[in-house]
Amino acid sequence: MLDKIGIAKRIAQEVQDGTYINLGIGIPTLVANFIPENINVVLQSENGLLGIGPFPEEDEVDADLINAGKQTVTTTKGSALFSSSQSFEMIRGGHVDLTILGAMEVSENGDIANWKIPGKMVKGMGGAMDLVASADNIIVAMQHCSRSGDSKLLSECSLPITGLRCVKKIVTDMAVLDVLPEGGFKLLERAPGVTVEEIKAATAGKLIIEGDIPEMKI
Amino acid sequence: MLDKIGIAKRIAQEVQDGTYINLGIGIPTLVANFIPENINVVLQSENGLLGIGPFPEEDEVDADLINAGKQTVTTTKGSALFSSSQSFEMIRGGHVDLTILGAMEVSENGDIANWKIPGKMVKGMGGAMDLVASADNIIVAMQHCSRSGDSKLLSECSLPITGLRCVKKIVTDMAVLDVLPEGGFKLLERAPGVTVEEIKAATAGKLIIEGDIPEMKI
Amino acid sequence: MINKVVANADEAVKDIPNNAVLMLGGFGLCGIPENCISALLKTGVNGLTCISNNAGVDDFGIGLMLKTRQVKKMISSYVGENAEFERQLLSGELEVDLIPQGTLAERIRAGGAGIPAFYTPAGYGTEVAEGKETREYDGKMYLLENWLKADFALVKAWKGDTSGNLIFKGTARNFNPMMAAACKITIAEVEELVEPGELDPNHIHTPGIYVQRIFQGKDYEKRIEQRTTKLK
Amino acid sequence: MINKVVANADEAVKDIPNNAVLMLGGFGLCGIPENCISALLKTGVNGLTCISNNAGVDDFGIGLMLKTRQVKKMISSYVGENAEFERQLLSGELEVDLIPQGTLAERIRAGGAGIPAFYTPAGYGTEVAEGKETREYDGKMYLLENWLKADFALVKAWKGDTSGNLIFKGTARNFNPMMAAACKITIAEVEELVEPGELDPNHIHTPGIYVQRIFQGKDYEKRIEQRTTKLK
Repeated sequence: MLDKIGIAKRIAQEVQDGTYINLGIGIPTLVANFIPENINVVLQSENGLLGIGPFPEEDEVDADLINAGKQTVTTTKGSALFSSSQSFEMIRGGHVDLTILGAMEVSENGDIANWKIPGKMVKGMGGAMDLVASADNIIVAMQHCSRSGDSKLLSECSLPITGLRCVKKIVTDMAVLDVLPEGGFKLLERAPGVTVEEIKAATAGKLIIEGDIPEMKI
Repeated sequence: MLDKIGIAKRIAQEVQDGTYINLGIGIPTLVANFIPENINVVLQSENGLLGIGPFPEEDEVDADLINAGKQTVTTTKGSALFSSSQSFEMIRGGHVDLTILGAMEVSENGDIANWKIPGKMVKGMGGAMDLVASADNIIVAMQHCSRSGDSKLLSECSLPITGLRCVKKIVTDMAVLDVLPEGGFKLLERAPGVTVEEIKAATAGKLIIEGDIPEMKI
Repeated sequence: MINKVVANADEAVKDIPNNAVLMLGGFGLCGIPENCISALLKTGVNGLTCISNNAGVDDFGIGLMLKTRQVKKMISSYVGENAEFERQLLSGELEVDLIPQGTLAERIRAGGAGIPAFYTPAGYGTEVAEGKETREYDGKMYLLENWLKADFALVKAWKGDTSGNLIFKGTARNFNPMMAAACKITIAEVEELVEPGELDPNHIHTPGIYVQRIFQGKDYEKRIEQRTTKLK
Repeated sequence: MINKVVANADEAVKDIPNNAVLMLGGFGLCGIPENCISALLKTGVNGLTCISNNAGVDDFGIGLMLKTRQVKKMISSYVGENAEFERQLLSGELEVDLIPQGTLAERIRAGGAGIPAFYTPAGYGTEVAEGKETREYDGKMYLLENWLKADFALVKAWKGDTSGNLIFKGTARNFNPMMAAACKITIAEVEELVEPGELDPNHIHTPGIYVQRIFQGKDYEKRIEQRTTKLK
């Protein structure tokens, strides 16, 4: 089983050179720390920044420079600042190559639910619906099962949907899986120490297993 | 009868303090020269400038700074530059208080035709359709009659329309007229030396004359 | 140039009436009109509809106006930082419209740009799409969304000139420029108010045509929600 | 940062194929991609559809490509400066779509922004509206217009950095930023190419994400159509 750092490290391997990436709050934000030095990417922040740099030194903190998680950040060389409408022009227009975000549930046809639990507090969808409706390549970072042990990879989402048929790949604490265009979670890799049987037991939606499933290399 | 300068001078009297104005090519551009010193206005250029200044000195000419008529211009203090889409956001959003433009024909319900003569060369409408569809206050500057002597103030436009029911006021070489919301050209002023009878004869559309019609003060 | 200067925040907001619809700039607490919010707390105006990406925190930003019950309705994209907000929402004291962030930004932009409606993919197939027209373009489904406009915009800029031109700083720009364009009366508070000609026309983010009142703000706290620094 | 630099205009445009759809920045001759146009004259590519506010003059700008018969179709708002254009149009050699300037700008902006269609008032009741859906909002009539996208954008900026960030100068900005966003491959030519970090992030007009290739242009003529100076 991977911890959050492990999931972030594994997702970092998916990142391709020369791409623009939007990282969601939580595990996705951690991915930035594990992108290899020889891979050049630019991180987009939905609140109006292209080229997110590392967190600032104590004496560099600027209240006017935050990321989508409201954390203080810095800018990289060659960054650009813009308004929220321009930021979502960029997102909606398909200019961001890869979106990495968390989820509460993913269905076997790629639907994602990550914004609302009816009856509990509703915080709002923020930019999530725009991101999932717009990106061509979406990777979900999440735990395979909820805290109560229920699978989060389902045949259909039970929670209110954020977007339809949009998730392409899922990296969990147990496995890496592709969501196939025709439906179904195709198992690609196992987390260290996790068996295919355990993944089967933890996946409620249609799981597709072909041949030998290798263990992740982190 | 007024010459072009006279028409421009008379229109300049319509300009109110603290307003933003878009001036079309031709006579409207001349209006800028006759706005009184104590009237503060800002001129908008559809190609991306708010705050058009006077024409440049010989040594100030900048190929990167032109107006909508492609003439070299300067900027005033407090000007702002922007893209064409931002310029038409401004125009379409109704932020420009007054639009002054030329016309080939105006109908008694305020339709305007000024972009195309079928069978002759078609140059395109440029920004005219956006301007007339968007502005709340449109003043037309034109000759009362065409070169062949035909009235340009008609019951219906014969040329292809640029916009419907949009012209509020017309200043010609012969007269100042309001276009009434219920239809009709209401005669407000006569040009120096022009009689009401002459204006009647030169106006093909419905002309409304109430009481004594004063002569323009230029 | 046209002079738009008013003395201070109190002067700028004094005619905002009960039940007005306001837009307030900011993302989280970044780029919010702190001075105008303080002034509204003093006028005691109520029944407000506030359009703002977030609703502040319990003791700062719009959260302060929630505490004083001046807000009847919030139109936002994310409101998760505020316990008083949650209490009022669950008790039915506060109405809330939640809108995808990009749709909110674009609807406001459309309001200023004279575009009454546009198609966007965000929210298709979700409860956001309920009751909305949908249409397919190039094999993808889109929703028809309408413009958003309001009576007053309260925006915060870094620098401004007396004719209303504004320059924002960093990510404090966010919703401020679109809101400035989408309201009948736009009130801009700036950290530094200068004379026309001092700002480079090529660097203006919001041209003065969109601003009706401007004043030099004071005592900016610029509170940080998630102060995060480099790990040692 | 990602390096987008190509050696020169020839390198930048060499894969533009016959019958490609291009967008070319500029208003009149102001802010046009002079170097790229020269390079296209050399490649001899033909059957092009050119989306550009104007069509140049007889011996400069897109007018040069009309002379060599490389253009099959123009999509523009105003084309009145060009006798060769008129000849080809009247003889049926050239197709032309004329679009209101604000609608052209907004359709291109929509292409880059993922908005497949929007309502605009421009052209309602005119021949521009023929065959288009109309709808009333707040008592005013609007047309539904679709986005415009293209294969290649050729844009001209003042300064740019190697990662593709652009700053325009004066009114040479015009259509360039929207076109940069609306095309699969955007080629930017700049008067001054600098390293990332040399341009202030707060002054960038076109973020690098929209630019796929950039090069330092040369020998800019910047011809003036109406050289107008103060009356003595």
